[in-house]
Amino acid sequence: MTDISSIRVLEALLFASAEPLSVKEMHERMPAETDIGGALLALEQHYKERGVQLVERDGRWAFRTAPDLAESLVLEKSAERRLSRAAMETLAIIAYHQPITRAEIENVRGVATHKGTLDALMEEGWIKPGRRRESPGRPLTWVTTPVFLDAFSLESLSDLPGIEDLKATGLLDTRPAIEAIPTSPDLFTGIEESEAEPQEVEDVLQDI
Amino acid sequence: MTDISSIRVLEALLFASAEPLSVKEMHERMPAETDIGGALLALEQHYKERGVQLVERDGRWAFRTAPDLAESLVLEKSAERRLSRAAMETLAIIAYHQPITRAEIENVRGVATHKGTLDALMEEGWIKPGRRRESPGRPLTWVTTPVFLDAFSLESLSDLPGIEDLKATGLLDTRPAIEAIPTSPDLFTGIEESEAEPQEVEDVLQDI
Amino acid sequence: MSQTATALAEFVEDPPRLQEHAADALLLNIDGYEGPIDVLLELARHQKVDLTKISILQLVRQYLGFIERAQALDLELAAEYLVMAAWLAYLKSRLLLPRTPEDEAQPGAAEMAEALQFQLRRLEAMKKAAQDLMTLPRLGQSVFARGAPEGLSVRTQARWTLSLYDLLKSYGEMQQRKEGATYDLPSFNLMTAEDAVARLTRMLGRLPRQGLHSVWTTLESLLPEGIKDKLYARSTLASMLTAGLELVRQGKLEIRQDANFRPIYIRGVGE
Repeated sequence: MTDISSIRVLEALLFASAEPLSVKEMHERMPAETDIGGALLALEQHYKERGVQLVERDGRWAFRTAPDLAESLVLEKSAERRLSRAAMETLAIIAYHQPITRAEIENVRGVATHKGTLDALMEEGWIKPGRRRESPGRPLTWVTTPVFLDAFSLESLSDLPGIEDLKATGLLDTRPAIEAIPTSPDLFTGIEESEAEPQEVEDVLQDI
Repeated sequence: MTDISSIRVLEALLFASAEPLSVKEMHERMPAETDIGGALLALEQHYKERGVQLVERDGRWAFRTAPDLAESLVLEKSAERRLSRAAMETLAIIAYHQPITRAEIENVRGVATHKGTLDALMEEGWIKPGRRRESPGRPLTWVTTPVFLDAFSLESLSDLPGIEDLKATGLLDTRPAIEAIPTSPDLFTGIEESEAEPQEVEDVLQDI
Repeated sequence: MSQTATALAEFVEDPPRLQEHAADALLLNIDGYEGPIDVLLELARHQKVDLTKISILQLVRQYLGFIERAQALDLELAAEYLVMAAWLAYLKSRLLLPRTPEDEAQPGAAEMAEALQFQLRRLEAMKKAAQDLMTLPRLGQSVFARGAPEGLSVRTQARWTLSLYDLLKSYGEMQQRKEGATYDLPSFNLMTAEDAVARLTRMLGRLPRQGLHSVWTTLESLLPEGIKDKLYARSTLASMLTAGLELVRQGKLEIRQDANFRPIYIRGVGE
């Protein structure tokens, strides 16, 4: 008989069992007159559209979460991590020199690029492959994406400051030595000046 | 929103989880706008008459087989450790009086507590040390855990059998019952001394 | 309280027999009891009345009978049983004897009896609570959790953090590094010190020599003429001076400047 009570017991049994149950095992655990097949059918029907389903695998039955919900059972947690120097430099080179091939990136950095570096940047959505370069080997080029511009609040690539701007903002230390000593005239400035005013040569000589 | 899709996801989450889930944990895994409370209610209602039920344990939710099926379920029962009468009484005293110090437990029972008693209860995961009492000696108190509630199918501590009556009749008072005979030592002085041995507390804590 | 207790005691049919029976039953089982209060509670149950209506006096008599019996049988009882017996004997005397003025400061017998009764009731309540707990549907015994939970997993995804500042600084530093790596000192067209020494040595023979009527020649007049490169022109003066000083050191030349910024004169040293 497939009364509600045997359906309930079977439901509890299948829920609590550590292993999928065969019909034989269910028979052993239920009153002899139970219509296991009917109860299974009723349960299968009942759970058809639910978040949990009754499934058969190799003649054994078990409750499983619905396959379409697999993603919902995984909690995505994002951990903030700092980008490696290699990745940072690679991204910067691509940003400033795009489209640029991997070989060219390596040329600029002077070291080989790990595959993982480009992968990480691509996963983050900052770079993507561009067109192939029409040169021997047709190498792939790399370009930045709109996500990259968005991530760094840049309107367009032309908003990237030039190297001279970077120097001016003090982001870069200027070379030490001659230029760095304030109050002393620049060696090269002197030349330019003397070129502009020829008579100064005389003055200079007289100064000695 | 309590649409069928969020109910399905919640159903799958609760089925898949090895431990009861708090509403906070459910929120983490569901879209921000989900009405968890509504979905829980819908699920609880849906499973009310079934072989598996949605139950609340100390603010956490889990599916459990229906208690009325206990007799019909032929299942591998987890090895039940026979608790001594002392352990059972101690557990009851902690459950009904918590937070309670060991000295107070002994006062209720009129006898010293074996170290092994608290150990056994802690090993089951049913009790844990609570805050220290801000009284001379800053004695440790004991409280029950969410595992205890789950183990005894209790939704919350207020569901402890007869707790309302006990409160009403003042029997949950931890006051020492027997006053000392004037000029003679406290009836339980000897017991309290053995209890006060500090290393025992350390042992218990190390066993956690 | 004590009056009620005494009154109730009167109704007990055969106290000595019950007492004996209870005492021996307890003694047989003494290991099964959790101390004197537990035994008292067991004795109280023999009165078959609500604990709130228990005859404390009767209870005391029964307990003292139990202790006597144990001693008669030469049974060793834990000290706490004897302490309890002493306390109960004291309570009994207080319950039976009229209250004397010096008792005023001490707790009344009724209060002591009430306290004992409270402890018995509380212990009984907890024993019942323990039993009630054990009748609850137990997880893993009569209620079951899911046997094969899939489990909830956490997938941690790294979010790379990078500020525009980091990016620009990184690019700038790299450019700087690159410049540094390929930086060559610019080669300037200068008269070297060697050239100047050679030139001056060559000209040394034509120089006026040291002597009474000797003349000094300006260093400037010895510089190459018609130089268009200003930097080279400036370097010739510096190098020729250096060369002059070198020849002075070798004792081949004399050098003189009358004051700062005045012309520099040289002449050969005669042999």
